[in-house]
Amino acid sequence: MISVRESIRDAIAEEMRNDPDVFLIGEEVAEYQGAYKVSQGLLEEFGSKRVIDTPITEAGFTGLAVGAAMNGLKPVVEFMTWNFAMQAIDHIINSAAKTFYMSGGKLNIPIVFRGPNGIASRVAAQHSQDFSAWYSHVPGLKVVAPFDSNDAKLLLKSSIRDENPVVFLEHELLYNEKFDIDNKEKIPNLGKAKIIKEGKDITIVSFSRGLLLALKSHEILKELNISAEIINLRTLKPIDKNCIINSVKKTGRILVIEEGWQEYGVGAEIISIAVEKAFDYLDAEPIRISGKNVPLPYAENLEKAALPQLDEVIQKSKEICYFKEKNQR
Amino acid sequence: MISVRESIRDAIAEEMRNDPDVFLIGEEVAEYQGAYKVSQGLLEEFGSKRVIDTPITEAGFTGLAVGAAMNGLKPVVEFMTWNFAMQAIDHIINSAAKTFYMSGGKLNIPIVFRGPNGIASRVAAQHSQDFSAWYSHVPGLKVVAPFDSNDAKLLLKSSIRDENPVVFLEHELLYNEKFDIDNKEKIPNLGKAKIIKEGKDITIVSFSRGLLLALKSHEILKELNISAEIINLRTLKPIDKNCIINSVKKTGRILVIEEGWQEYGVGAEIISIAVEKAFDYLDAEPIRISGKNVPLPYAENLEKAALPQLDEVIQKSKEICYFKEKNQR
Amino acid sequence: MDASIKEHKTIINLLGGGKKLTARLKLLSNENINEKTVYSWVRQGIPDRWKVAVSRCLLEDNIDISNYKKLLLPGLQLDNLISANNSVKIFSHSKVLKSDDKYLHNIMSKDELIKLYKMMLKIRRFEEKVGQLYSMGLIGGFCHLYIGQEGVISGIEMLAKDGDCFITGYRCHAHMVSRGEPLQNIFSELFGNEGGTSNGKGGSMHMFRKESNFFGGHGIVGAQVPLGTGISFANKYKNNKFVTFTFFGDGAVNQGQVYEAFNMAALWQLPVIYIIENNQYGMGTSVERASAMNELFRRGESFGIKGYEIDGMDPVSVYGNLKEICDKIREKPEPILIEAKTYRYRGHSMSDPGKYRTREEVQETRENRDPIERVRALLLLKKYISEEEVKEIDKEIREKVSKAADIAREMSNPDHTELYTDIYAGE
Amino acid sequence: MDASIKEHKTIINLLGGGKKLTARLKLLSNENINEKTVYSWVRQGIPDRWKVAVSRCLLEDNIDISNYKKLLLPGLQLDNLISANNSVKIFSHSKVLKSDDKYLHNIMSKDELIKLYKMMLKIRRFEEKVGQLYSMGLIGGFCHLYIGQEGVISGIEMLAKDGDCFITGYRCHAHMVSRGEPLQNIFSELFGNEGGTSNGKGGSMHMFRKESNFFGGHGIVGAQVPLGTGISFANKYKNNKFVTFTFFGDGAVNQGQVYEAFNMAALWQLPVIYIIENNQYGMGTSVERASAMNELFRRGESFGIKGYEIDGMDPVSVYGNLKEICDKIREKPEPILIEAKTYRYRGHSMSDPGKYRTREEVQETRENRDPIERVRALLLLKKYISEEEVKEIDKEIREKVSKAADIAREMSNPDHTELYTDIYAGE
Ligand SMILES: Cc1ncc(C[n+]2csc(CCOP(=O)(O)OP(=O)(O)O)c2C)c(N)n1
Ligand SMILES: Cc1ncc(C[n+]2csc(CCOP(=O)(O)OP(=O)(O)O)c2C)c(N)n1
Ligand SMILES: [Mg+2]
Ligand SMILES: [Mg+2]
Repeated sequence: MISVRESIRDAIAEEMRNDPDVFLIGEEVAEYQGAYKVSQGLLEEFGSKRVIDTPITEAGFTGLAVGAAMNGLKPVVEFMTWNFAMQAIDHIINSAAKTFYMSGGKLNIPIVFRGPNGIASRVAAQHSQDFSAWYSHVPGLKVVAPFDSNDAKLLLKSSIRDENPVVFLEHELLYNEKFDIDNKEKIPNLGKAKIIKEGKDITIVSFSRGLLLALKSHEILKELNISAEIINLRTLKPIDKNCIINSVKKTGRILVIEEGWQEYGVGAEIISIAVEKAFDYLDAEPIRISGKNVPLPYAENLEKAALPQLDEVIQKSKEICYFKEKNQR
Repeated sequence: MISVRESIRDAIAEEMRNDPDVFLIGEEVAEYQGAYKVSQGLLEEFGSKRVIDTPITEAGFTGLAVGAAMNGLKPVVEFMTWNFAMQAIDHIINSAAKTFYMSGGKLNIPIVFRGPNGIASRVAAQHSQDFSAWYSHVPGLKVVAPFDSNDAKLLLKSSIRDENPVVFLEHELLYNEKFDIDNKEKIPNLGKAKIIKEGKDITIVSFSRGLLLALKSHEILKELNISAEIINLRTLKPIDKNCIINSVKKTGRILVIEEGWQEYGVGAEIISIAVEKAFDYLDAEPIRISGKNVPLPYAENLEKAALPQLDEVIQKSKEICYFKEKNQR
Repeated sequence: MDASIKEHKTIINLLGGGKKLTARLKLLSNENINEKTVYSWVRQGIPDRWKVAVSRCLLEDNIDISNYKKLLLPGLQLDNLISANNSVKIFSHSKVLKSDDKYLHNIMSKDELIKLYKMMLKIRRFEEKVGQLYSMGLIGGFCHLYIGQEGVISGIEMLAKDGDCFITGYRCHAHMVSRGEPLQNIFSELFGNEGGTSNGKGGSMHMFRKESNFFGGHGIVGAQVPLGTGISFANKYKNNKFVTFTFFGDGAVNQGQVYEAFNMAALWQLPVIYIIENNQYGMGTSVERASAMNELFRRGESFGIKGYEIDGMDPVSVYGNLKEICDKIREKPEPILIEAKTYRYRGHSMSDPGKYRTREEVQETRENRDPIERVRALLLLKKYISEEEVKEIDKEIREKVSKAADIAREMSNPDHTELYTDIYAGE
Repeated sequence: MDASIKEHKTIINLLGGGKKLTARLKLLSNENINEKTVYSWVRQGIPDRWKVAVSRCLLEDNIDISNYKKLLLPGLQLDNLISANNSVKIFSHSKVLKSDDKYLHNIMSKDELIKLYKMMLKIRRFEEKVGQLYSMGLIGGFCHLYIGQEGVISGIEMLAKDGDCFITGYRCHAHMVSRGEPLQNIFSELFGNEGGTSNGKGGSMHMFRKESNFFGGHGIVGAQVPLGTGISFANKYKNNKFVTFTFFGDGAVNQGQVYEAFNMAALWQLPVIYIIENNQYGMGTSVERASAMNELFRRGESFGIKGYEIDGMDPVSVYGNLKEICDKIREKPEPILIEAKTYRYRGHSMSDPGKYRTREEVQETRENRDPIERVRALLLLKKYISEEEVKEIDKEIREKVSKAADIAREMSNPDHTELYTDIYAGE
């Protein structure tokens, strides 16, 4: 068992050992060992030429890293959190995501942007935004949202090797979670989802920390005799449509769990894919269980209530599954 | 008949006459009369204290305008295009949208951010992004996407009077279009859609320039004996769920037209609303006709192909409507 | 030939000889200097009157002046030549508190000094209590204490006029206290309880007190700088005489939006005072590792903004120097940049282990430069208060702080319906 | 008492009298000046040697020095006192082309001068053709011509070494031409045809030539500055000696990210040359209306970057001055800021009516400062070429340009499948 935090570090370290053009840049990544200690030990191993502390200038160091990628390096850019990447979003979108296309395939940008995304603990609205839907909207970007240590390690290695700009959305509240690494899994291409629990009554799709809730729900639903299939999306862009569609064709139901805001969120895309391509297989309305459409509040009780709730998942799952039973009988 | 360009100018002028705290700020809005000539004549009428040319510093002047709104003014911020607002997006989201909530209702930000959004003509990827889905994702913001001159005039007046930050998404390719102003319509509250063609076979939902295509489709479908109901969303956030749901309950079909990228776009939300709340009324799978998931290309033929096509709308409408006929007979 | 004349000869040669130099000096000075005169310098040395101009020629040719120190006049050392004069260091009038420092002695009245002292102490005790409650797990999230920096806000608070505006970053408890927010409400906010200044929705980093023009409390490093500039823009628009104090850190000073704001403030002559609270670290990064040019008060030069360095550990100096500046600005608006040298005793936030500096460094500052100690010493020296009164004041403040915390702790969390209020105004 | 002594007396009083002034001067100069000496100045006037120091005291006290001009030494005018010396104006060696300007005459060989001339002419004729084709409706979107500014890129191109890197904004045709892209491909791109430099996907604003290290062609004002800084970062990382030329405009110079880049470049001593092409306008806004401090070469001062102003209308001066600077940087990397004063003859883009300036202003520059005319005059003066050859060169270039345009025009639009290629690399 290894923590998500350590597997991210290990992925970076291994790729840095493999390829001298890979370097890590960001605020407090070197001497401080990372604001969340993700880069622990990297400065010591690779030195200050390749593990670089920046001033607090997100737009500047992001643009600088994109420029370095244009000129042959492979930067791993750490945002202390993705909230601060809004300062730099123009470079992520306009300088990184669009350049390969705008140059007619002449100039690709091999770069990884990474850091914790979404809520943390009690840090309030400005520090808690989930950017999954925004980045996944943009062609030219790949967007990865790892769940466990295995995802973190393999998908990050894959992201660093990718020839395109990759947005790698970590989750602070998963950093301490420990999971086994699947040593048999090869480094996957980005764009494939993974069924982590097979089931036949309902498809529950989620990603990142939403999967903790999905897995808990799986247990409880099992006791209610509802067999849930759990999909770990892994990559939000490109999104693995087939995996979703095939599962829905099997179960006839879909429920999406996401921590971000529901309106115009990730769930909307997943549901749209399901209804567009598997409409005739659906036995009940699709369900989104999401973060509430409010700026995240600080107070403990409100913060908790702003997140997707286990109760909601169970309640809605029951509703749409018993609806099926009722109809079938 | 009056052009959309002029009705925006008129709305600003009228509100500036009404309220001395309203002012216009942005790049080239004063002496140059607006990069797209929207602010024609305003400097002459209101003087340089209230019509203010800024340096090219989007983050700076947006933050400045938000600060001015905190301290009692009502800024109208023009972005030369919304593409450049990415430089300033942190202030729109973190400083404007979240402050009322974070202050527990103490500090509201009455401000309008406006300018042309989405494609223009042959200006390529960096200058053609449609930000509708991004801004609509964020609670605390209102997002308006006017179609005709009437929308532009009334909704902009309403936006300027609103006590909240409003993102007002204009469309350069509509500026020259002329429409009648409905003098009977009162200044509406933000958040209401408008059925601009009644119909019974299929609901076509769109906004902004997508409605040109929707209206064209309406004509052609009519000849095919398909009666399309056209919804002009007007406001993307808050979104008028009831209007969509009621229409779908009536027609049993929904097709969304949007110029922006399809994946994680506006259409996904609209379809999700429809299937969540009117699942049992739907007779066919919902359809999205959208901009293609590519950075917008420059070449004339490619640019055209990247947009939603009339053919696609007609083809898909026929498919899902004949499916209905077939089923009914 | 004496050494300096020899040096001067070399210099004249380096600059292309007497003829060329004459032409250059004419251009530079707009004076009609004679070629023969310049030739004579080879024998007689360059007169003082012309040394500045000659130095500039060397500089223009990228010749290293440090080799020719004898050329420099007093007041025009090497540093000045390569530094700007747009910005001026104001040395603290009381870096070392001496009994004969008349300026310090007389600038504030007894009442003012006592008020200042109490304000700083209130902030200190408040923050200490917050630290304690945080450690007990009663406060969540990020929590940044102001301990050590009290002199900056307090010195400024003493000169602020009704209507003046304030804005800062996430290290904002002290500003709430100094602006007059009841302690209990701040504690409530920190507990995430109802009655909190944002009804529990904002927490430590997002506090506001609109009724006394404190505009927050902002979590995004640097964002408050354009915001503060906009607040001052509104004041100028409304044609009042209020000044806006915009606080930010030595880390924030590298954010680009700061310079966008500087440029507009200078272009439009806005009545804003930018105060860099240089506490030497942005999180774990020292100023030297973050800033190429770390005389931060000079960061406005490229935009035509005057800058001053002040000793932020000396609230009386903060008060005196800024008062003068503010009075001018009220009459004739213009932006001013202040670098207040200060220090934070605690970690960046409550979760910072602080390994990037030594215990000694902190201890040294605490012992020799503490702003509260400094004012206490002055009060005692001037016999404005007695040792006894000092103790009384401390006790009184401690009690007030404790009581406020206790009451706030008894409050409950906000009602669950609060989740959906305050998203939109006017509804 | 003569006037200047009287003035000096006033000054000494303003500065708090002889005693206080003595103390201040000691501090300022580190010299042990005697109180009596200072007192004597009241009668005898302040000696030249001490005038700088006294000026600084006035400045520190915010006393308006313009009232005391007699205090100033040659080379230390008012302007210098309130300006920095970190940055130096390099006056064009040939602002007015004179036959006795030896520097200009000898800095470039005959071949070099001819090459330079042809390069500028090629750019000019290319851009003229583009303007023409745009007016015919054959080119779409935004189209920004470089006419008038040719001296900047061409002067630099002449000194660039293989491996040096270039990046600029949307006004990028000239850079494509100078970097050696076949004209036909650039035309194809402008037509949106296959064979275009981006296969028709980028258009006028987004052109790249990776094989000669031209990294675009960027539409977002200012974005190229951190990008160029990153390109130079990679060069330093790879330990080569290449310099990166990063071009941006007088409008872009106010974007915050420029200063974020400056700070990092200075902090990490990156081999990057920032070139502000100051063509006096950012779209319709003149420098004075956009920039509080419009000596743009000084915009690096606050970040410790040396700045130089050069005459961008004089490509020989551009070449000569930058060559020296580059040679130094290759050995010892550091960022340098160049302000090239230049001018665009055409509107901001093809759709700009240009009402913000007079016809005369444009005409004046065209007639008196045109970079191509300037070099042509020099070539003729030095008899490097004859009037006849001038005409021949022009004819030859015109033909090349026409032919390239004609061929490109015959190409067709990209295949419709191109819509979905080049979104992701490696697929
Ligand atoms: C845009 C942005 N980037 C990064 C952070 C994370 N962060 C919070 S405080 C801080 C250090 C700021 O240092 P300084 O400006 O010196 O202020 P101080 O904490 O010393 O008062 C950082 C990097 C942030 N909140 N916002
Ligand atoms: C971030 C951003 N804001 C605004 C624009 C629109 N715009 C394009 S060019 C320009 C003027 C730039 O002027 P300058 O930097 O002086 O360059 P020049 O055009 O004179 O070469 C503006 C405002 C843009 N492209 N990007
Ligand atoms: Mg600091
Ligand atoms: Mg310009």
